[in-house]
Amino acid sequence: MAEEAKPPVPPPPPEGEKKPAAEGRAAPASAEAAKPAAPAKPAGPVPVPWTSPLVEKYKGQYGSGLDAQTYLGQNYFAVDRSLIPDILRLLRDEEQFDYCVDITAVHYLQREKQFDVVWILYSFPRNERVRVKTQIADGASIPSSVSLWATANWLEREVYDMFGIQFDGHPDLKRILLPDGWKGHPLRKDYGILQQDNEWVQINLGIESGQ
Amino acid sequence: MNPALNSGLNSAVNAGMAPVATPWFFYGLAGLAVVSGLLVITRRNAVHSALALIVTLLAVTGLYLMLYAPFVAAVQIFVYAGGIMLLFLFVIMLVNIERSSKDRQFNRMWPVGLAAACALLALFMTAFVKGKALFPDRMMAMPESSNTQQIAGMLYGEAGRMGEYTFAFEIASLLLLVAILGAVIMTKKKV
Amino acid sequence: MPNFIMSYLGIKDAITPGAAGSQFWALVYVFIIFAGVSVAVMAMNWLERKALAHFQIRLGPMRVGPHGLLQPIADAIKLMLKEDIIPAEADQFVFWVAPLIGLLASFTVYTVIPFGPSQAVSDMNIGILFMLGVSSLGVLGIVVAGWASNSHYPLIGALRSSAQMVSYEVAMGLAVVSAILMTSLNATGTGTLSMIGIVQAQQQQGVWFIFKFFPLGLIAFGIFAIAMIAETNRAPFDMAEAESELTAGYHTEYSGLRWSLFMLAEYAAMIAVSSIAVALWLGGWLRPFPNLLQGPAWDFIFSLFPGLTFLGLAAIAVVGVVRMPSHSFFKIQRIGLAGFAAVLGFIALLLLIIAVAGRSGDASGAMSPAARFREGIDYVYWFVFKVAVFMYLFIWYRATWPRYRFDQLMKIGWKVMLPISLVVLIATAIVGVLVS
Amino acid sequence: MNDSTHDVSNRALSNLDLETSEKPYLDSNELIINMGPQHPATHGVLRVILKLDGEKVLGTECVIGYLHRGVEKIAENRTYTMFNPYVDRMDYVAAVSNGLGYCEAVEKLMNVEAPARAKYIRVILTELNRIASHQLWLGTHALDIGAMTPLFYTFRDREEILKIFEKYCGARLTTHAFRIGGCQYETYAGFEKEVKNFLTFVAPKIDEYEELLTTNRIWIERTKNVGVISALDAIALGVTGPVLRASGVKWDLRKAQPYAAYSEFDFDIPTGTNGDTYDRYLVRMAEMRQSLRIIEQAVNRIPEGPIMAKVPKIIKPPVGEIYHSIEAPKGELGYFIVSDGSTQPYRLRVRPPSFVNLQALDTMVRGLLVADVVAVIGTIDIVLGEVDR
Repeated sequence: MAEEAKPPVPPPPPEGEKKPAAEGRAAPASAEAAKPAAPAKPAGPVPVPWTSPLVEKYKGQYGSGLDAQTYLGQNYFAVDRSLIPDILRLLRDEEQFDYCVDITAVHYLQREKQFDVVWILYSFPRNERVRVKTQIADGASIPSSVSLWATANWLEREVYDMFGIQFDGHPDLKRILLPDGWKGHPLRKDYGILQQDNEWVQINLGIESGQ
Repeated sequence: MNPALNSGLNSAVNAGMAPVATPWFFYGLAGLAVVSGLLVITRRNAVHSALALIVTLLAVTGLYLMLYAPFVAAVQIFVYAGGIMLLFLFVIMLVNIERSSKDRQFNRMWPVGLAAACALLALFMTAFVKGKALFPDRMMAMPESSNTQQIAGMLYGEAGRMGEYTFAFEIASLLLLVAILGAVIMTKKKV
Repeated sequence: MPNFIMSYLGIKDAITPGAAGSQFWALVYVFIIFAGVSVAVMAMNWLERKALAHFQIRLGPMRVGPHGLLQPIADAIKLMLKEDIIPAEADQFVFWVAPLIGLLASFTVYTVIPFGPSQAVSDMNIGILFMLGVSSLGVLGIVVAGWASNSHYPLIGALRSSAQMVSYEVAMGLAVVSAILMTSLNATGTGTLSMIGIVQAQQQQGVWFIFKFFPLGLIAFGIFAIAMIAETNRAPFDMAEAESELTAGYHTEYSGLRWSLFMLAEYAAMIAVSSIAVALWLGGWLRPFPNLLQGPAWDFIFSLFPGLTFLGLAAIAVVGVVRMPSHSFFKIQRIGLAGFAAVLGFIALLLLIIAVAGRSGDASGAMSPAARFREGIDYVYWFVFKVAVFMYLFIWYRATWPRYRFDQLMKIGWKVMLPISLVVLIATAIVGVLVS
Repeated sequence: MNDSTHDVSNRALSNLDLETSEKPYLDSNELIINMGPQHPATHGVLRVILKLDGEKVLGTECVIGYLHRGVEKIAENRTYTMFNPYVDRMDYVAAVSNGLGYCEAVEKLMNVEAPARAKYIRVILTELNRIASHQLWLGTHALDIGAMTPLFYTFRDREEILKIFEKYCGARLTTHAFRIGGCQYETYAGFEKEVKNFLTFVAPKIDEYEELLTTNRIWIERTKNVGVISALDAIALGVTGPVLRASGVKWDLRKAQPYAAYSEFDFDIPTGTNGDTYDRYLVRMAEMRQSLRIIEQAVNRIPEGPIMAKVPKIIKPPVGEIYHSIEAPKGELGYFIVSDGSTQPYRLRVRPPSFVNLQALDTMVRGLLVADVVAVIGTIDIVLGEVDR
């Protein structure tokens, strides 16, 4: 299960002629380079492998289930779904990533595993950010991290509300921004921007047209 | 409320006019007291009963004023209408009215109560009709001075003399204190 | 002409219509006071909005009439015409009757408020008890209103206000008792509960009770002054209607005329408790320093005050006329304000003429009818003036302070004010015994 | 689209099914009371369901979403440039900060950097906006606690800031002051002078607010030890901004991970010790003064030069993703942008500080009274436009 290796970096395609230094703030020179991009092929920095003792440690521990990259100076782990609880717990307990900045998701309609779930973590002692990403299929669930960071409660509820991703072990997983009876998850790519739950509007708001 | 009822006899006499406590006021107030008293026991809604009880008390207050007993009247307003009834309301408001209003209102003791009420009425009538003849020495004299001061004299004494009821008064206040402490202990989990 | 009329005008010796036993004239007095209080409430309404606005760098009402002078009237008309909504789930009868209870309670106390030695409906010998007792009935209106609305916020507001009023009445009562105790410091050793008697006691002893046994009188007065704010549910003790917590507290569900009755009752109650404070501690109708600055000359100087006050108000109105922009839009407003200034100026002139005509002439003590009439006006003026100061303080408090929390309010009432007032009462008694 | 106002009255109250301990000797009923969405003290359309024992709060549940406009969905259907004004509508009280965060995030994604002068202008406007936001917070917070006068004072002084905004970019509230790559507008003539005048004008005004409140006994009693949140709780709940700093965590993104030109200025991070409402009040007051310091330095040292970096007319960031966050007046405002190389963001996630901070409400108000709920909602300083987006 964990051995199912995946292509490490889902979104950025590998073509790109420039490799800026791993340091985040790009020099003006690279800005110059980025600018005249023709519509056809956007030039830009590509992710480079992230090397640090932390990465070494976890690489050794988890091997191919885990991939560490740096893009524009921002580090992230692409992690196999099954490793998520371990990695998050280790990051919090051993690496002092004590602050969960955000939990969100990205929907890729064409992919087999449709969703990227992203945790953005920050460590007060290290003054360092890291992102943890994993891919899950539509309808699959993912362990909740409320027990690790209390803040995950509402953040996960919002992800559930907007994408329909289930979080196992969440104390109160229900919609947060949309009303309870709403059908559909609006931030999915197959949910049109003009689309509405007309039935809900008609029943609850008494608006005949449903808009 | 007619202010003229509140006059003290002295000043009225000074002014050379008769007091205005006419029988009409008496009948009005008495009737009000009786009607609202009946409402107290017949209303199903407890809050309505409490409000009717307040009206009763206020009517009785008016009667006290007519008897030149302003102090008693004020205490009646203060203690009963203002204080006790407020606490009554306080409790009643938090009780489930819907349920209590469905409860059976008269218990089976009502014949006894009716008998007691009739007996009381008979007593009052007797006292009213034959009172002067029965107790000639207790015939009420019109108070010379303000009865507020008389009450003070009875309760606390005057001119170095202990009052007639000082001891009873103090004992009663002690009893009340005990009652308050008991209430606190009963309601509070940890004192 | 009946004696008490003449006495009201100051022509005959002091006697109130209640004491004289005239129902008709007592009723006339009641109507005069009712009308006067209603007008005072309207004026207070305007003044509160205006003063509050100026505290808060705003202008307040400016549109209806010059400087919004007609705003209260416009409001009154609006409130009377507004739909009187009774919630479907409310207890109709109780909901209907609740504002009346409050209004009745706060207006009944005016029967014993002494605007002067004879300028009162009645001089009850238990006046102060009557006032406190009846004004405590006002809370019934609030409690019942909160319950009858059948809604959560009003119910909480009602519970809060009743708990608050009950607990502050205790400290208030004790402070009042310590003032009453001071009335007994005379030759006979007998005090009085009559409002007029209390003021007369201050006159005889030659000191306002606020300064008596300094600082005991002052502390008792302070306690009363705090408790009376809590009694009337005003900021910073306006828990019962704290709009940021309970939307509007007990009158959340009320609207239109019925709501305005609550407001009327509240303001009337404010004036009433201020009157108690004035009568008990601030010498009631007595002018400042009645025993130090005696003599016809001082009498004359102080008798100019009513006229001068109105003259000052007229001057403010004139300044307003002058400063109004010279645009045709403001023509009517300017005329209106000028007319208002003229009325004020006329009243001022009248009062000044009375003051001059009613000069107490010789030292023989015999007073002309004009002098007595002038004296009556002075009494009422000084009483109303002192009450007005309290009214201003009420506004000032509201503009300055945040709101207390409910438990803090209770803590202050029971743990601070009650012990202090008890100590003051006992100390007053001891000092009184030692002095006499 | 009018999908923003929903009636959510049929929400389950599962969050409130708390343990009801052992039955007391005299049992009393618990009261479920609904605060909002139309309530004077919920700062918009927040709905808080309170479970009360008398007036004591046993638990709360926030019902939000009444102002949900689907900002993130809109972003996916607009170009980067077109979306720029939308961010102003989230935290409309601090629109400039929103714009700064968005522009910087996109710039970072495109790997360009705004010129120095633009950065200084950004800092000046953002800090002015921080003061305006805090002033609005102070006024409404004080009003909630019953002090109505500070509201008018703060609005009077906030007006001066809005005037500067209006002169700079034509808008007072939703300013849209910045563009991707810098600023669109050069400062108007007399900008520096007006900002300096404002600094001398507002410093004594802040003293004036403090005079009304800081030593006021009632204010202290209402705010001290009310809504306490410990540093550990605050971190676990992801609370940021003044609320976190008042709990004693000296953390400010302007210092920790400087953006714009903040690394060039000298300023302190005010912190509290108790994490109560009073500390949060003091922290925000001190922050206003620190903002004045920053503005003063920035306006004195503002460099000459271009105000716009070289960015193409059509903004097309390369494929990739970025998270960038700034210290908004309410806390960490982050933008997580995923680009697929087209002119529209593939996914744009806003990390709203108000939303996350609001989550701490329940922790803060348990065991307090209803009146404190009002005080605590005020002290968290939420803007529902940002909570619901």
